[in-house]
Amino acid sequence: MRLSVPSKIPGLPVLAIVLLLVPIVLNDEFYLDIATQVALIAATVVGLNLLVGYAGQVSLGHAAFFALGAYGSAILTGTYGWTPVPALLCAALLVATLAWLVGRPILRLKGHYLSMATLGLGIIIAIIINNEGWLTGGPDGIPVAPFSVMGFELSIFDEYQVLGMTVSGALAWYALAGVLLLLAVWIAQNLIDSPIGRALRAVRGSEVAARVVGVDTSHYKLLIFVISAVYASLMGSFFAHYTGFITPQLATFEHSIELITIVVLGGMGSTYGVIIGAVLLLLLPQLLTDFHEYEMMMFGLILMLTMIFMPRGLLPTLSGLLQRSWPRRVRSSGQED
Amino acid sequence: MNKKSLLRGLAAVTTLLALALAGPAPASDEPIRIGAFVSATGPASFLGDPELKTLEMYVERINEQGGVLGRPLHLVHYDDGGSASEARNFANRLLRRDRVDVLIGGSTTGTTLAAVPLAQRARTPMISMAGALTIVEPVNPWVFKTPQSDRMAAERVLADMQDRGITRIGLISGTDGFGRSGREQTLEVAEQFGIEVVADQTYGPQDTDMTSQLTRIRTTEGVEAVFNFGFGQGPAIVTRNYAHLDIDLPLYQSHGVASDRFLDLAGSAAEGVRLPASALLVPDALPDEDPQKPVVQGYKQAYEARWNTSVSTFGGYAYDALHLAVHAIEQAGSTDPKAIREALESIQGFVGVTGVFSMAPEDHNGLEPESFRLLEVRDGGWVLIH
Amino acid sequence: MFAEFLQYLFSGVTTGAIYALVALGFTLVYNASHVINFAQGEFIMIGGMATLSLLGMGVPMPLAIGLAILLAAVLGALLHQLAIAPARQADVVTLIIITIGASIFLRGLAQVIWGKEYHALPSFSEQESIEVMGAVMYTQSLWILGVTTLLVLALALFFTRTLVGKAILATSMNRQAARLMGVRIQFVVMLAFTLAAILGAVAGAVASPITLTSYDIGIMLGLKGFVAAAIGGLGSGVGAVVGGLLLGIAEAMTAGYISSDYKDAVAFLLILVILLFMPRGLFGSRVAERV
Amino acid sequence: MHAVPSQNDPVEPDEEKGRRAGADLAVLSLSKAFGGVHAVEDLTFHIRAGAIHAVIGPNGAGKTTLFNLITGLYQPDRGEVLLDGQPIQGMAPERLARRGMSRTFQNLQVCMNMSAVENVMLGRHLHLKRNFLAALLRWPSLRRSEQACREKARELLRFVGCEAYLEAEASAMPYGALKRLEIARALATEPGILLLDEPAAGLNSAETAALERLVVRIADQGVTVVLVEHDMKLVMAISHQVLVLDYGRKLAEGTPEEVRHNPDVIAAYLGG
Repeated sequence: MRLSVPSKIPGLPVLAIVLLLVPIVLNDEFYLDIATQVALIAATVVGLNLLVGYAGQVSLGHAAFFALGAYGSAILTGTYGWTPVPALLCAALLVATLAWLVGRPILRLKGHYLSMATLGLGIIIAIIINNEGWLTGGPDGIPVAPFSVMGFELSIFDEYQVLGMTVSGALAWYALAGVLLLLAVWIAQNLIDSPIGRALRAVRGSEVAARVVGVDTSHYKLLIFVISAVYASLMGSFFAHYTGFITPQLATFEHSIELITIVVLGGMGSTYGVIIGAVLLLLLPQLLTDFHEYEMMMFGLILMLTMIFMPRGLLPTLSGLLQRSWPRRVRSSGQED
Repeated sequence: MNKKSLLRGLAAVTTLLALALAGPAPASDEPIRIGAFVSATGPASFLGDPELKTLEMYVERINEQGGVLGRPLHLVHYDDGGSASEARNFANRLLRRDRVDVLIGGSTTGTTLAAVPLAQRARTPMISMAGALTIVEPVNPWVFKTPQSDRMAAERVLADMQDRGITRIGLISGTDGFGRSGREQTLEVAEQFGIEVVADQTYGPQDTDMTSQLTRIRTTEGVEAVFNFGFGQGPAIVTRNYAHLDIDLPLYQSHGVASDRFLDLAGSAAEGVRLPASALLVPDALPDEDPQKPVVQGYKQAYEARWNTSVSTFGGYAYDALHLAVHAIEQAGSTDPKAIREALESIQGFVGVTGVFSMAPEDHNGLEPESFRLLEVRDGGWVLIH
Repeated sequence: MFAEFLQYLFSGVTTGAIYALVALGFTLVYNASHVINFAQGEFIMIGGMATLSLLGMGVPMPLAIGLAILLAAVLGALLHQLAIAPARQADVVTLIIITIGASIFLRGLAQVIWGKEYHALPSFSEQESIEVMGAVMYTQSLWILGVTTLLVLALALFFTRTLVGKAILATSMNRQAARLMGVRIQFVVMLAFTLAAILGAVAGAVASPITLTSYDIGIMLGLKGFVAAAIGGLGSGVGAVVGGLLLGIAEAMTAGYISSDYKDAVAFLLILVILLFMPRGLFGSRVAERV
Repeated sequence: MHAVPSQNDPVEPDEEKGRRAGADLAVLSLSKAFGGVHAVEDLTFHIRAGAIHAVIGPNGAGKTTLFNLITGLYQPDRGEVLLDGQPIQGMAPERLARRGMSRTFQNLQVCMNMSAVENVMLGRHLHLKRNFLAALLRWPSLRRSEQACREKARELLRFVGCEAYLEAEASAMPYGALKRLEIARALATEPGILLLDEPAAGLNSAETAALERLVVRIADQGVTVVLVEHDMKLVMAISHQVLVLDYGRKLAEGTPEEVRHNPDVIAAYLGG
């Protein structure tokens, strides 16, 4: 499997242009609202993709980190009166510590056993959030204050004067989410292109090969586990401030599955692919509403068919079609173990 | 027909014509848009499914009868699957894209609370079908709700226990929003009824066996009765396990099981179970002077004929939400959101399935505790007691 | 005290046996294809719901169960032929997502056909409960345990005594070698999916009198079954049964002695601890990786 | 290989011993059993620094197990492995790499999700700056060191005869080239001792001849080469010493000439 988009294509500027075009083409607060959420979730899966797509370590509990970030922000700002920025940083730090502590033993597991362990971890966290109502508001959820920096409050319900123009809160939030996504992609790409990223990809390609050339693979697996958890935590915090109300459903197994599905659907190991995956999976419920009681069937069917006909994910398969002229790939028996 | 009435009729017609021509009021065929987001699938489909069926059915009926203000109703509905984030997105879509005149939903407290800020921002009246007190307390000018609060259910049960001289009870509840909230309310108000909760057990919404929890309650010293606050299939399993363990103490359920389905699922194990429920389950047992009797009988008949399945309390919430909305629109004489909101707030003595609604600026639920009837299962059927 | 313990044990063994049946389905498919079939839970749902709707049409119980199993078997084979086989070159994670898609599809289909309500199957025996040393047990629990034991024995015989069974086993051990020996891998994998679907449907039919059933019962049972299979060590039949019972008993004991709020959490914690000490589950293969 | 000094080498000095000039390896009473079957049993031998040392034997003789024991992939049941006199048995492969040990695999272990050059660059891992913040923020110093690393990797690819695949994805390369790619990756670590597991398997005669020249050139640079190989012609042509294994035990040891005429070896090969 080769990298989906040859690094020669300047992906970041293209992404920036697309992000700029969205509010111009879809000048509507409803679409902006969805686009903002897509951007935040996309940034989350860009982080998850580092772990799953590049390092090949499947986590079925990532929603828990997302939810911990969201709840950390909600509780620190709501119950303890912190301002949002220190709150989300503190939440991310806590999540990083947690991921580091659990990651050390868990990441020694391989394949499905690792999936199983992360799934268990995620479910335990979901249960705690659900049960400790005194802190988290329990299953009925908890409201979250709007995001603010140094007293300047960013609410989707307000309007702002920027350089003499009136900007709606929805547009301002979309801009913030867009910048966050660009940053998330930039950092992820930097990491992938570095020796660290090469070591990570080698963990997926052949862990033994990486080890015999001196790569301390367990160290890198832990590192990327923590990084992707921090990605999820930060985006969870922003998501909480944006939607203004969160429930333990953010932490559930179903949400974890949704995140991993986005990665696989978009294309494992393809940063821009997983962004497309996020767009598709989050828009699908909105597009399928006309099917009413057939909605669930249609969703399952689309998911199945996409994966059957595009097993490597949307972007890698499509760009693969464009590059048919390349020499035939040889699958070696060395990949099977 | 005499001259006088003919003249009066002509006058009325002229006035109407004049109004129609003069005002910028929308054309009479422009539908009134009712937006609904319910949890028709997922863990809360127990609530959302009958709600949606009721809404679909009555929008059709109302349209067959000529609509509201001479305009047809148009129902736009989405399924949030019980997810608060989806509920928020669909509420936003209803308000911004579909530009509905009234918002009905959500099915659960979580989905409702996620949508409240949007309704408030869009200044559109919203009628929730969820139980928790927090939805209407403190009052949000734009938010109303049709079910009695879970606190009322707890109070009704505890009052009956008090009457029977019970002072120590075991509590078992689901860990979903409905059960959690009910559990908290019960723990809070128990003391006022001189009742001590000595055992407090929970079960997951998808659990298949609760004998462990019930065994623990049974072995707790001095338990005189057991109260199960939960909805869905959980309470049916609790009831079956309860009979299976042969626990010889009174068992109370909450209104979360108030449907004939509970009798089917729990079977003979349900004998003797008491619960608070709206009049819907015992329409024929109501005294003839009860104003709810015809409403409840009508709804039950219509629903069961149309969908070939038994009515549940939850469908009743949707009936009330829709009819309160329609009533308010008629009172307001327009679909101006502010007027609808004010009309909703001033509704008095409106007879619904769940109870008789009398709203006030500080009460956006409008139900009295008496709207809960206490029922007991006897010989496989519901019996009204007291 | 002892009666109390026994009561928890009965409860745990009953749910555990159901988990074990589900886990066996996971194990079968995993052995033949290394895929975790997340649609396994849906076959339990189909077993229960189809039996129920056939009963409703007046079909006698044994025939209804038989037909439900047949339906599941056909769906299992179709799942493989239409969804898994065309993508067999894909990454394992991709195949897992396909099975998740299939499970959502099947659930959606069931919801359209059978509605969203919960249903109860009647108990197989007239008498519903029996008392054993101060604790009560469902007679249906005995049915579940009996059927589980029978199926485990039948599977053991199938794998050791029949040619097809041996072919599946050979495939699970070494795909290349099995192919060289003339085993038609795709046929074997399809057979594994069919057998797993049958196992699931049987589990659904015998468990429904206790668990009740509805279109979405498969989510929770499927998840627990996967967990049980993983504790046991994926691919080990004995492991699946032990894992299922262990999970069920852990849940019941936690609910009984520690906290019902955290019964699932404690069960999962237990699993994490087991995996940390035995990274390939209780009965997973200890063979060193080949390089 | 050592002509180009590596920049800012982060390998700790105390683990650096024995890397520059070929390392010597001693194996003492090494044993390993799998489920009661002795894969390697009580094996003792010594490999001189700078030599080309071949390990031969019939299939299942325990050759690959021996390699896995030496390179830390398996834990020995008993016995010692000494690298330049230091005990290394049971040490993880990534630590052995720091001590100058590298290897290739019988079943290819190439990262198919990367390009050929990247696979070799992976081999430079220990010789690169791996500052986390620099990586996150793409500092210029990091870009320069990456550029140098890429150049070095290309040079190595040319050295092993993969000049045709400088721009190729690993997944698009033929089998023979992938075998050479593994050697290039191993050389990128600048090893003192290199273990090659069946480098000629699956190669045609022209490729084998090229491989022969390559191994000799590597040894000429002072790297100790240990070789598991079935191609007797190759083994006899280039080895200084040959170790013959049978059922995990040492059957014979000596120069190619000595081994060739050893009656036990002849019996084992003809009888086996």
